[in-house]
Amino acid sequence: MKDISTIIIRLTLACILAGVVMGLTFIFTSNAKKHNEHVKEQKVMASLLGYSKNHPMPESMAMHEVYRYVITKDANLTVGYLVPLQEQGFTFITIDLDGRFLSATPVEIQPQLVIDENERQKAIATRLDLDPQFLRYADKTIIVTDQGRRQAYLLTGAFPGFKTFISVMLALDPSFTILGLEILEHEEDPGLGGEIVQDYFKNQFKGKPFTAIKRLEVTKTPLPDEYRQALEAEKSGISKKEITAIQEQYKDHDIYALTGATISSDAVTRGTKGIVRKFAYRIAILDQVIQGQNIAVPF
Amino acid sequence: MKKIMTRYTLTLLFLLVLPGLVWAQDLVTDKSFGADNEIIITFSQPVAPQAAVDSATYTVYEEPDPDIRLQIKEIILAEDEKGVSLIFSEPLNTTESHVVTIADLLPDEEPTTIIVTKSYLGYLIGILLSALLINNFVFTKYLGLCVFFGTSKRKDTAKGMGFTFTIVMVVSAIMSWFFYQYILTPFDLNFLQIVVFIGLVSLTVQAVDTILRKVNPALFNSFGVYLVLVIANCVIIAVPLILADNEYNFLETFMLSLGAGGGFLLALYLMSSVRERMDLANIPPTFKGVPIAFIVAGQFALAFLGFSGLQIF
Amino acid sequence: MATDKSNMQLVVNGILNENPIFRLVLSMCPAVGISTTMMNGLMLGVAVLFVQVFSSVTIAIFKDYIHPRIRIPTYTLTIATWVTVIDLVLAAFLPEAYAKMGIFVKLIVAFAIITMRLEMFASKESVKASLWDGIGMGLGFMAGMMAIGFVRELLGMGTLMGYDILGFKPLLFFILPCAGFFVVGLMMAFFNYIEIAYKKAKQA
Amino acid sequence: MWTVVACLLPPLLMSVFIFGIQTLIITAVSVLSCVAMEAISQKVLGRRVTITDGSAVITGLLLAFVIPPGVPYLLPVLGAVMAIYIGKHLLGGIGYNIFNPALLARAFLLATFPVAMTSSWLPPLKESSIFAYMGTSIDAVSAATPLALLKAEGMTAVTEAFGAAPNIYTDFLLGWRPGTIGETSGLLIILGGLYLIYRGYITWHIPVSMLATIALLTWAFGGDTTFSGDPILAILSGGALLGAFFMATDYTSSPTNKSSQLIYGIGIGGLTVLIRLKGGYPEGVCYAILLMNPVSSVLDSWFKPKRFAPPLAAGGGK
Amino acid sequence: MTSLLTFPKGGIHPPELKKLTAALAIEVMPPADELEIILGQHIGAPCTATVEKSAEIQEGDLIGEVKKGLGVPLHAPVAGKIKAFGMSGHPMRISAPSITIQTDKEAAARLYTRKEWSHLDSKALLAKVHGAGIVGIGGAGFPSHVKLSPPAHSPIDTLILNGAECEPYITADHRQMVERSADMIEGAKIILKILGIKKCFIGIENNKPDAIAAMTEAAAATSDVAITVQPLQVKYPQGSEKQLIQAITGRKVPAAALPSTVGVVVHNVSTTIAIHDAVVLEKPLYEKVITISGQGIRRPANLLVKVGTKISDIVAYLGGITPGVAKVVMGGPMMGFAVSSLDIPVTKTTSAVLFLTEEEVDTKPHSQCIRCGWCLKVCPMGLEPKEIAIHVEAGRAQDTKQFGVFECFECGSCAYVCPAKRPLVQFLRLAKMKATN
Repeated sequence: MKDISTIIIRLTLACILAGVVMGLTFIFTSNAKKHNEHVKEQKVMASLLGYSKNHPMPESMAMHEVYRYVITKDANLTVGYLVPLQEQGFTFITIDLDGRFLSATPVEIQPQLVIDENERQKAIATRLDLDPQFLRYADKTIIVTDQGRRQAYLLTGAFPGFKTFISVMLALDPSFTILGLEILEHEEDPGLGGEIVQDYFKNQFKGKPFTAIKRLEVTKTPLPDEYRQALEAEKSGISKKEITAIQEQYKDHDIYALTGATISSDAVTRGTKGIVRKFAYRIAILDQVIQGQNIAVPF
Repeated sequence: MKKIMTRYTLTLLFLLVLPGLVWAQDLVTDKSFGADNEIIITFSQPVAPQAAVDSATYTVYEEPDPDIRLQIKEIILAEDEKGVSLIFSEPLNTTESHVVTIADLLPDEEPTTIIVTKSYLGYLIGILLSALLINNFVFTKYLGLCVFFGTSKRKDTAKGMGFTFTIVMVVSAIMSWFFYQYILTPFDLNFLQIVVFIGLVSLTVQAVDTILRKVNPALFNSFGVYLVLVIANCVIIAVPLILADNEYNFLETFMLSLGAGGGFLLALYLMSSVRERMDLANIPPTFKGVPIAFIVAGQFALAFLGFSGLQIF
Repeated sequence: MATDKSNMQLVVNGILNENPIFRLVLSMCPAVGISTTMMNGLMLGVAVLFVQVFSSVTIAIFKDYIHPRIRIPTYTLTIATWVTVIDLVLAAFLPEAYAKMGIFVKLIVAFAIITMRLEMFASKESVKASLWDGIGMGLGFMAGMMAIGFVRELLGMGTLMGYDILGFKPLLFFILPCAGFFVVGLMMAFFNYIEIAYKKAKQA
Repeated sequence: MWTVVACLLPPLLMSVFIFGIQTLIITAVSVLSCVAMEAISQKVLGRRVTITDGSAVITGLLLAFVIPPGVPYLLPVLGAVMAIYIGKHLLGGIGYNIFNPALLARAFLLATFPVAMTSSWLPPLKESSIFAYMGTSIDAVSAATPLALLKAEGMTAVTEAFGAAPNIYTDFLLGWRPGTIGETSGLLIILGGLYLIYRGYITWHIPVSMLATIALLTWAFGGDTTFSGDPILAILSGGALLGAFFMATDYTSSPTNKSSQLIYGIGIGGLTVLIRLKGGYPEGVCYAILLMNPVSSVLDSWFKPKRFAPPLAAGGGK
Repeated sequence: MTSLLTFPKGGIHPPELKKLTAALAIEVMPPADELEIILGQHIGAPCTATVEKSAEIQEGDLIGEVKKGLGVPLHAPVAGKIKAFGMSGHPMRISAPSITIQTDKEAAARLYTRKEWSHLDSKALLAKVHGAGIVGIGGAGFPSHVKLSPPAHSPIDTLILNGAECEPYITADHRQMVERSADMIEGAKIILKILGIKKCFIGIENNKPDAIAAMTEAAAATSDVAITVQPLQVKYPQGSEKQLIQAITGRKVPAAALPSTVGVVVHNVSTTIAIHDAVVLEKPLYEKVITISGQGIRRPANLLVKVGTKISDIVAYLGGITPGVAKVVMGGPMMGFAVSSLDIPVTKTTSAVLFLTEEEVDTKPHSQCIRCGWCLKVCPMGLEPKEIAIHVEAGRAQDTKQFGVFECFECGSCAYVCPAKRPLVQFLRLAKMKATN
């Protein structure tokens, strides 16, 4: 009997001790984790826009995040956007499925908390007087401005690849020409579909205008050597001017498939095409609403 | 809190599913994906041909993107006028559910909303087979290798070990799922994952041990020895961790753990029968024992590459 | 019973005589699963070293207070705690490396080697000896992982620790997951060969 | 063993006519490296060198038969290391390999050189000389195999490229289609296989059950709707025939009992169709056989030959 | 003619090679100068000599007997003098104790006269069979009187006479059936009387039409018992007891059991003649018909020789061996034993001595098992010779019991078909030895 009580006491003590250690670590690391993730994302974005450590983004540029939600209310679906305001704070714009403006509700949330999905959801739901579970977070778009003028859009998205999902980040200019494509996560076969991360494949999307994207297909003809050199500029070291010339030449051309990995190539092409087209459609509606309602946005 | 949640859920179900059910009986009897850009809808009665082939009758969108309508290229009416097949200009992404709203097809009817998805049963079986073969825990995920190499020397041992693993895996995965869904996630205690899951595994092992000893001593005698080995094994603890990462629901959890356990049993059994055969071979002395088992496991892994990219449903 | 080995001997013991991967054949999953680069080996090695050292020391400190009947649960709890700590830390500060290692950091909790060392060594020896033994075992694991990573990275990608060495990729096969089995098997055989040759030389 | 070699030579010669002289070079490299590897392995492991028994020659021939005709000559050499040393001699030499060495080597090559192994297909030389492909870049001429085409673009694309029935059947039977070196000339493979069955070297169980399963399942699930697939095309394309007669019947890696052979053949057929229709590869015969190889020892332990008469219960023993 | 019967599972068709001797009438070989009679010629304890050294003996005299257990007495094949007690070569046991007799060249062959036996009861008949030292001539040397007194709990209803003679080369039984068919039928009647049954089959492979004809004719003369000559399909090992019983009656003798379990007694045709001789002529068993054949002997023959005659004497009598001899086999080529010396005497169970040249035997080195499974297909007992051999090679002979190694009767079919030329019979014998301990 005495044995059991000692066991229980000691085990409880051990558990408490362990809990304290883990709890402290959690508190200590949780914010750092969020911060680091955000930094990592920002780094990818900057690189997509062509900036790096040596060539930092100018001070005048700013990034504005727009969060899209799908709201289910009384079996009616509406789309909501959380957009930053020019002065301070955010507003939540709801639009119906046909693109008609429904409402705009100011939402108060700390700018540093807005990156946290839970906090954001809670804040919006409180303002809308809605149960959070009817509010579904869809995606995030980052609008890059330079002195208030739109420079680029950064989009994330995922689509099914050959094996599992491929998640990507895209940079578009205001006319929806692709500025860059980055593969964030994938599980394609190494050496085959896995080659989608290589410059000579993903850079093919660079510079494709919206008109070309709309009817983008995959071709199985081999990649021409000069194009390949231009795509792998870092490796081949050819001059910027030549690259631009070659890129201009191929800008309306279909995507050259990876040898032996047509399915993966096709998946990325089709996925990218879908992301760009959906975005172009949505941003047009959002812009229309913002202008129509005279909402003061910083972009 | 919970009461409210339940009520809301029920309402939602009522609003979303019930009309579908009613309509499913009234107008639409069957719907499925056809070719890669096709949705096939079957009606309970002949419909007006004029309205049926009018693309304005249908609005179709992918479930996560309600604001983006899909372009219908062509509508083909079945010969008996009891079904249509909608041909889209783009191939459909069949991993997503597609919501189809049909309006003005019959006079004096409210618009009908149907959801076209791949068969859920197929999806469940897909999870099972995926864990069993395509993503076999041993040969393609490289988990549980210590036990795999340790207990694959004889077929009987392998069988006993495999069954014990499967039982413990299923039970502990289900318990972990409940813990994860109803305790860890709601209270933001996810950092306790590892401790909780390994505790649950130990608990399951202890429980299986006790129950088996009481209920079926004969079975206990043949399985009991393996139970001790189960606790410190990564393949067991990996299942709840994967579940937590992927947000599976209860049925999916069950299927995944069953598939993972079955896959482990399969791998163990095949390997043991091969190793029994290798026992008789003249293997170079430097390779005797574990090294050659690794080489053979590598050959198994090469063969299992054949399943890569397999999508059953 | 106290060990009569010096600190240095304890470390060497972990790296050579009782190398967790090649000699004790424990903790094989990461050795096959994520040993594609030396960096991965190093990272996971650091994590294991951390967990092993801290667990060994914890147990050695509290060994007199652990009731013999709840020995194993206590070990498990200790290991799980330290694994959680390193998991959270890595996830927060080295997100990229953490993503590569995937589930394997969490799976350190199920490494037989750690429990075994606690049972065989830390629960009997002094804090200091346990510390050195933990360092030895952790380094041994790290050395094993890095050795496998060395072979696979060099032959598979032509690089070492991310630096281009060969300038070309000899055989893609080696960075494929299934090659892990072959590389570990062949390396084990290689060490057996050395051992046999060494014994022969000693006898002669 | 040499009978099997003799049965493999006609498809090889046909392949020279279909794909050009480089198939002969690849085969020669493959056979030579397999034989050399056999000798080296046996020397290194201190065994009797038995290269004259023909088993290494068969492995070499089969290895060459399952790789595309346009691959670099280095591939069969590496394949030989995998097939002979790792796949066979480390496990105890002839008779102890678990997997079919040639197919193991193919799986290895496919993983190591995915691009070369999946895109070095050559269109058949209908009129040009057999030296036509020498020195040309493979990229410029490569063609898709019927199964790859079927998988990627559907049946219409196949008929477009290769003609409709019955012309497509005769063409495929004779071997005028892209494919691996040895798999295309179906007729010669069938004749060789039948000769082996006639001579009693192999039995009909594995080939027949395997091909029947492929035909049946393809017919049932291979088309757009149920029961609309083309079973004849399924057998004539890919490596189904070569696999059925020369790979799946490999003594060491297949079961010995008749009932287990039937199940084994059905298993291979089922997995082949599964991989072809749902899997990541257009062709599944190689992996299907590899996956069933370890099952053969399980099957053999389940289906023991029927003993003459069991001992009496009182006679002791189990 | 009834349809040809055979056993259903396994079996092979080796070349028969019986032409060398099939048409040669049995020839009596004159006694050699010196005979070596091995004391243990049957299953059971060997005989102990009942004669002193230098004792003078007559043909047919008792020279050895068994005090206890199984066993039958031994008789002098010739008149002469006991020269020595020593060791002789033995095909299976390397060497075995024996009695050497110096033949008295002057003595005339003993004459036997017919005696009436129909008044004797089963017990008296049995005593005569035992007294004459009769063992199963065709096979392992199982004492015949034991076979003829089956245990009470398994009633016998059928007698089968084994005239299959399925081994290649051997024609000794064949010639006896042709030349002594009437004696054989009478022997069969004696056995039927001992067993107290009326039904008898004589199984003869279909490649001996003259023997079938002669036996059918002789059997037709009997009326009180039903003796049927049953032609059998030519398939090795048709002459194996269990296979023969299955072919004729369809009954299966369980493993490790005697034919009496299924109500059958099987005797070799030559044993039947020996029983006839023992009862009708009261002549003990001391001489027998053996086939001397193969490309390696100058003059193949079916010889009636005295038990104890050394092979070297037979070779001398038949004009010597040819230079190409590679192997000398006692018994048939499938189940017989190769001998390394010609100084081995004939025993009661010797059926043939074969002198094989290199073209008749394959001397290539064997390779590892490739698991082709051919041996499984031909094994008449449904065993897995390859698995047993692989286990033996791996040094795990003691684990082979699970494969039923003791059911193997070493017919050699597996070794015959093995493409790797593996000495499977030797592996199986080794397995049996190791698995016993």
